[in-house]
Amino acid sequence: MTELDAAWADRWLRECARVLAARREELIDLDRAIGDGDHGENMDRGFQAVVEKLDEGPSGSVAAALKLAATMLMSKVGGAAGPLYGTAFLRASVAVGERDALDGPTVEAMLAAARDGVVARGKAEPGDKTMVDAWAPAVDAAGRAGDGEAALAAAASAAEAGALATKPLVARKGRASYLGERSAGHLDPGAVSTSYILRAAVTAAVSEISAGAE
Amino acid sequence: MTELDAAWADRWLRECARVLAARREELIDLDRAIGDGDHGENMDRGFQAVVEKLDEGPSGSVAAALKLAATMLMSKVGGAAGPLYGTAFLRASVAVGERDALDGPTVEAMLAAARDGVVARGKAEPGDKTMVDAWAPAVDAAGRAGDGEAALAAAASAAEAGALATKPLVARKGRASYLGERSAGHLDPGAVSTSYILRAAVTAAVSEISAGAE
Amino acid sequence: MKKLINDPRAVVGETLEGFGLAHRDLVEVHLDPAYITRAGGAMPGKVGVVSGGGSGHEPLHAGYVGQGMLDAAVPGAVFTSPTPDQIIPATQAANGGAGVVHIVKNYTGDVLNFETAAELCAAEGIDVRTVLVNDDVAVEDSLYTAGRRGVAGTVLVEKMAGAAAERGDSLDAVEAIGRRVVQNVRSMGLALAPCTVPHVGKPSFELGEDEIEIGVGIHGEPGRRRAGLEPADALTDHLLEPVLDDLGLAPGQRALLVVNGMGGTPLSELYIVFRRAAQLLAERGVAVERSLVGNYVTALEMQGCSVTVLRLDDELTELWDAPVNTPALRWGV
Amino acid sequence: MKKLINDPRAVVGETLEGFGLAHRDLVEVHLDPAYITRAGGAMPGKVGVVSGGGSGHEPLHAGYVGQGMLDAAVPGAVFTSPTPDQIIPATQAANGGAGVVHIVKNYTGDVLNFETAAELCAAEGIDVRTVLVNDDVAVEDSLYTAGRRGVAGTVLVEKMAGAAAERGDSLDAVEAIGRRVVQNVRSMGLALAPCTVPHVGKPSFELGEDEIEIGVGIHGEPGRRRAGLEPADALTDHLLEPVLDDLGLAPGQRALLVVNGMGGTPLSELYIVFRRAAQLLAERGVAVERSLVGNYVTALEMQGCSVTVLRLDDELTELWDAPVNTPALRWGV
Ligand SMILES: Nc1ncnc2c1ncn2[C@@H]1O[C@H](COP(=O)(O)OP(=O)(O)O)[C@@H](O)[C@H]1O
Ligand SMILES: Nc1ncnc2c1ncn2[C@@H]1O[C@H](COP(=O)(O)OP(=O)(O)O)[C@@H](O)[C@H]1O
Ligand SMILES: [Mg+2]
Ligand SMILES: [Mg+2]
Ligand SMILES: [Mg+2]
Ligand SMILES: [Mg+2]
Repeated sequence: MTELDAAWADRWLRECARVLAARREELIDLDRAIGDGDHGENMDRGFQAVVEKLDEGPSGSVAAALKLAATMLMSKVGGAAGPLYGTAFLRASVAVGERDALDGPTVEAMLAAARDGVVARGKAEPGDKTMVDAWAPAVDAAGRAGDGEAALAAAASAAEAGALATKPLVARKGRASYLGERSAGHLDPGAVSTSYILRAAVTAAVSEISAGAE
Repeated sequence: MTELDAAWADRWLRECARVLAARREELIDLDRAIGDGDHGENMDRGFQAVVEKLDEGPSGSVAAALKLAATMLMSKVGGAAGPLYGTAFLRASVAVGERDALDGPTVEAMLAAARDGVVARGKAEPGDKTMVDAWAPAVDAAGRAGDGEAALAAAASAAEAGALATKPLVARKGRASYLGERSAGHLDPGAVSTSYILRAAVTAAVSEISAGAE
Repeated sequence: MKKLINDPRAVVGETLEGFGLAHRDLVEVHLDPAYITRAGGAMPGKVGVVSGGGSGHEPLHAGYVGQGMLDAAVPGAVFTSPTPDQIIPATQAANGGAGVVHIVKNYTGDVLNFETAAELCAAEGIDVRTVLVNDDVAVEDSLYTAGRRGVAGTVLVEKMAGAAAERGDSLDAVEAIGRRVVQNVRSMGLALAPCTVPHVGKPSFELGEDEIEIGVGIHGEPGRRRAGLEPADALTDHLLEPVLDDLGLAPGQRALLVVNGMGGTPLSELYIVFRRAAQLLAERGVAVERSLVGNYVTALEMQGCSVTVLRLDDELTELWDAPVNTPALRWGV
Repeated sequence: MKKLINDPRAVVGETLEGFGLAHRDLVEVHLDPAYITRAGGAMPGKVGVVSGGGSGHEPLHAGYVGQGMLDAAVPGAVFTSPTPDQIIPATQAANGGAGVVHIVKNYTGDVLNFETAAELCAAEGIDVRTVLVNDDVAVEDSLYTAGRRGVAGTVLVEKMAGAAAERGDSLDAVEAIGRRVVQNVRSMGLALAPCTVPHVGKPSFELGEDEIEIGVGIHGEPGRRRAGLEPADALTDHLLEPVLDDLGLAPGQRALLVVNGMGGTPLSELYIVFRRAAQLLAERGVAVERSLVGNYVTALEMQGCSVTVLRLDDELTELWDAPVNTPALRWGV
């Protein structure tokens, strides 16, 4: 079993960059349908910047990695997603504190802090068809799981289910809300990108080598 | 046999309007290929105005009919064709003078005056891929024919042949000249409209009733 | 995708470089992070006026930097709000010690990024006020949406708040003018054809031969509803009537009328729309005292237009007429 | 065909009506026959400056009527030169007793119609001079063509001749200024996508996914050659190099650089072209002292641009900087 330590955190961020680059077009298309089509580009640009920063040297601690991500996302993503993910990672970094490695409860605390950050900034509630619909079930699921890795895996699966469940919803926050009823029938791009970010955390934990090698 | 008198002249102009309305799209497409696509619209607009004027009352003489056409074409067609056809009809009107009806030589004189008017204004020579390539052979053919009606028929056929012969030419005057070699392979729209105008003169002469009934 | 660009990712930077070269006398362009300031820098004692948002709406916002309008503009990626690390130096550069007004179009992204920047500037001792522009009546203003979007009315807010700052108004007063314009301005737009974001490479939405998007935004986002193409006069009525109803413009009141092109529509068509809009206002007894026709807040090469009406009073008229000397709006100087 | 119009045949008239309503303070619109005059009418003793041509190039020409530029403009049908019965009253209205200069783009139709009108005006005692604009280097200037076309350089001729007339120059002098601008200005354009003339209803030419027209005119007519799409920098070089070579612009000389949009191209792309054009001029040791970027001479909604370079001297610079107050160009007032 892998330690959820500083090296894992760096691998997580690199894996996010890899996955979001691969999913760029898909997220663009999701956002074209009910938004302005930039979400894939925004996330890709942001995480490329994160990786460039990581390439200057390992971040040294989980909190430092999360803070690095927060700063880069805040300054490179723009749009709604930039401040939301920026705040999420910043709050997560604070929640993790000086811990060398995460266990089940700290994973849950980290995710809860991220979710609270998103809600504090964006004021969305579950069901509003936003990334909160992925973060909220993820936190709940992490709380019901065992060790750190299990908590991450449960969170990722719940986020995926939450993202898929946004499809029939009518958006009440963000750009998609301008579409009114026409927003129903499409996945929320931010909820989907959240699920990719959480899945990346699992990948980074289980496949130390492949993800770390990039 | 019909007299080429004032009534014929009015019928000619009405027949021009009918034919040019029917050929509007075709002339537009010819002009799109090597010009700016307005020739069909220009000629249609001009001859509709001629007909509106004629509807106020018969013009009374061949010269008056030709002068009426000159004035309306000059003020309603615009583009290159407006002043060229305007001058052609104006000179034709002067050439016809006070004659009540035209015979072979006066038909030739009328067409020669029209051609000279076009050349005086536009400075094109035969072979430059302009309406001169229809007017010039028309005048020559009219000179070789017998009575007025025969002269018109010979002129119309020669104009048609002249118009068709513009296809391989490279334009050296007018908007098509900007295309250089690319102008080859297309009919000149003005030469084609000239052939329709001359054919209309024949139709007006042979089918007194159908053309006059409009 | 056919565009006069080099690298899709370099569009914003290269646009700014060209803009800076073309308007050296009026503006200064900063590239990393990207923001634009008025040539000569902050004016001591003058309230700074800053706006920004996604790129792709040119001439908004950089085109309105200069005397009598903005002190700084902050361009994001195409159709993506800028980030705090751009907004902060722009705000600092615009601050002449009398505080700064942020003019922000009401989109979640713009709001959040400007909010973050404002907090950090406040922590540095700059008094920052925010005027949110939300003039688009196509979007319902309810508790269940992110509120109304800011569209072409933004130019009027920037012009009048800028003029107020230029004449020496206090921070409170400039903020109040901005809010007064927002309260009195409404807009609505439509698209005949979508636009293509360079880094996306495909049209922002698809429309059939005879379809249009009514209530479209300025980000290539789909509009409120799809409708059939109609004559310009009817389309103008579809845009203007909701605008007038929402604004509650009464007979005898005075208006500033803007017919704004979305980027790919010929000026002649905008005048045809203006003609009908002016007729309709005349029918309602409203005097069109000022007007603007052209591409002022665009969505790349989108084809379409928006109609904006501002209820004028004496002071707003004076602020509109006040000298302005920017790349995109210039008079009185 | 998707356009914001009512009746394709009514486009020019309705555009003029809207234009007249939007710019009541600057211009007066006459509808039948159609021409536009400066508000207030002819100025006694001032040379009149008149231009005109087919519609569809908005803001050319009507947008340049006003103080310091045109006294009258004459719009034809879309892409079709106007007729003498319009040009004559426009010339009469512009005549303040000191004669009138006709600024005519070099197209057979415009030349013939203005020529006829000038003859008739001369018969009435108005001294009319004609300045032919033929700045388009895409077209060979040989005995075997109708000569070069007039394109975006026309705006510069109108501005500078108008400024000369406004400062009180004689008819000879205004004509001479017009000719001097013509001698020193060159342009070339390209199209990424064609335009559709309202009464035609189909695109003026067809282009493949990656094709462009190099050397395109402003009437939706095909260009000199078809080529593949390239990055904006390369395309800019293809336009600018022939312009500079033909103009023979030497290191140390000064230039006015115009990047003109054809109507459907976003302003941001024009700035990207301007950026490269300014670089190339700098590489050649030419100082870009004045510039213009935007939609000044368009071809309806055509996508593309043209590049225009004018060799500046002190007097032309002064005439460019002189106050101008028209719907489409305004400064110094
Ligand atoms: N108020 C909000 N609270 C939570 N998430 C939001 C909110 N507004 C938008 N989002 C999320 O942001 C996503 C869009 O991000 P992005 O496309 O990058 O920004 P923008 O909408 O500014 O273009 C949405 O799919 C949604 O998940
Ligand atoms: N210099 C000229 N001499 C004779 N005919 C000419 C000349 N220039 C143009 N034309 C004729 O005019 C026709 C084009 O007319 P039209 O399309 O109405 O005008 P424009 O070229 O101004 O759009 C050409 O096909 C040609 O026959
Ligand atoms: Mg988006
Ligand atoms: Mg033509
Ligand atoms: Mg966005
Ligand atoms: Mg024409």
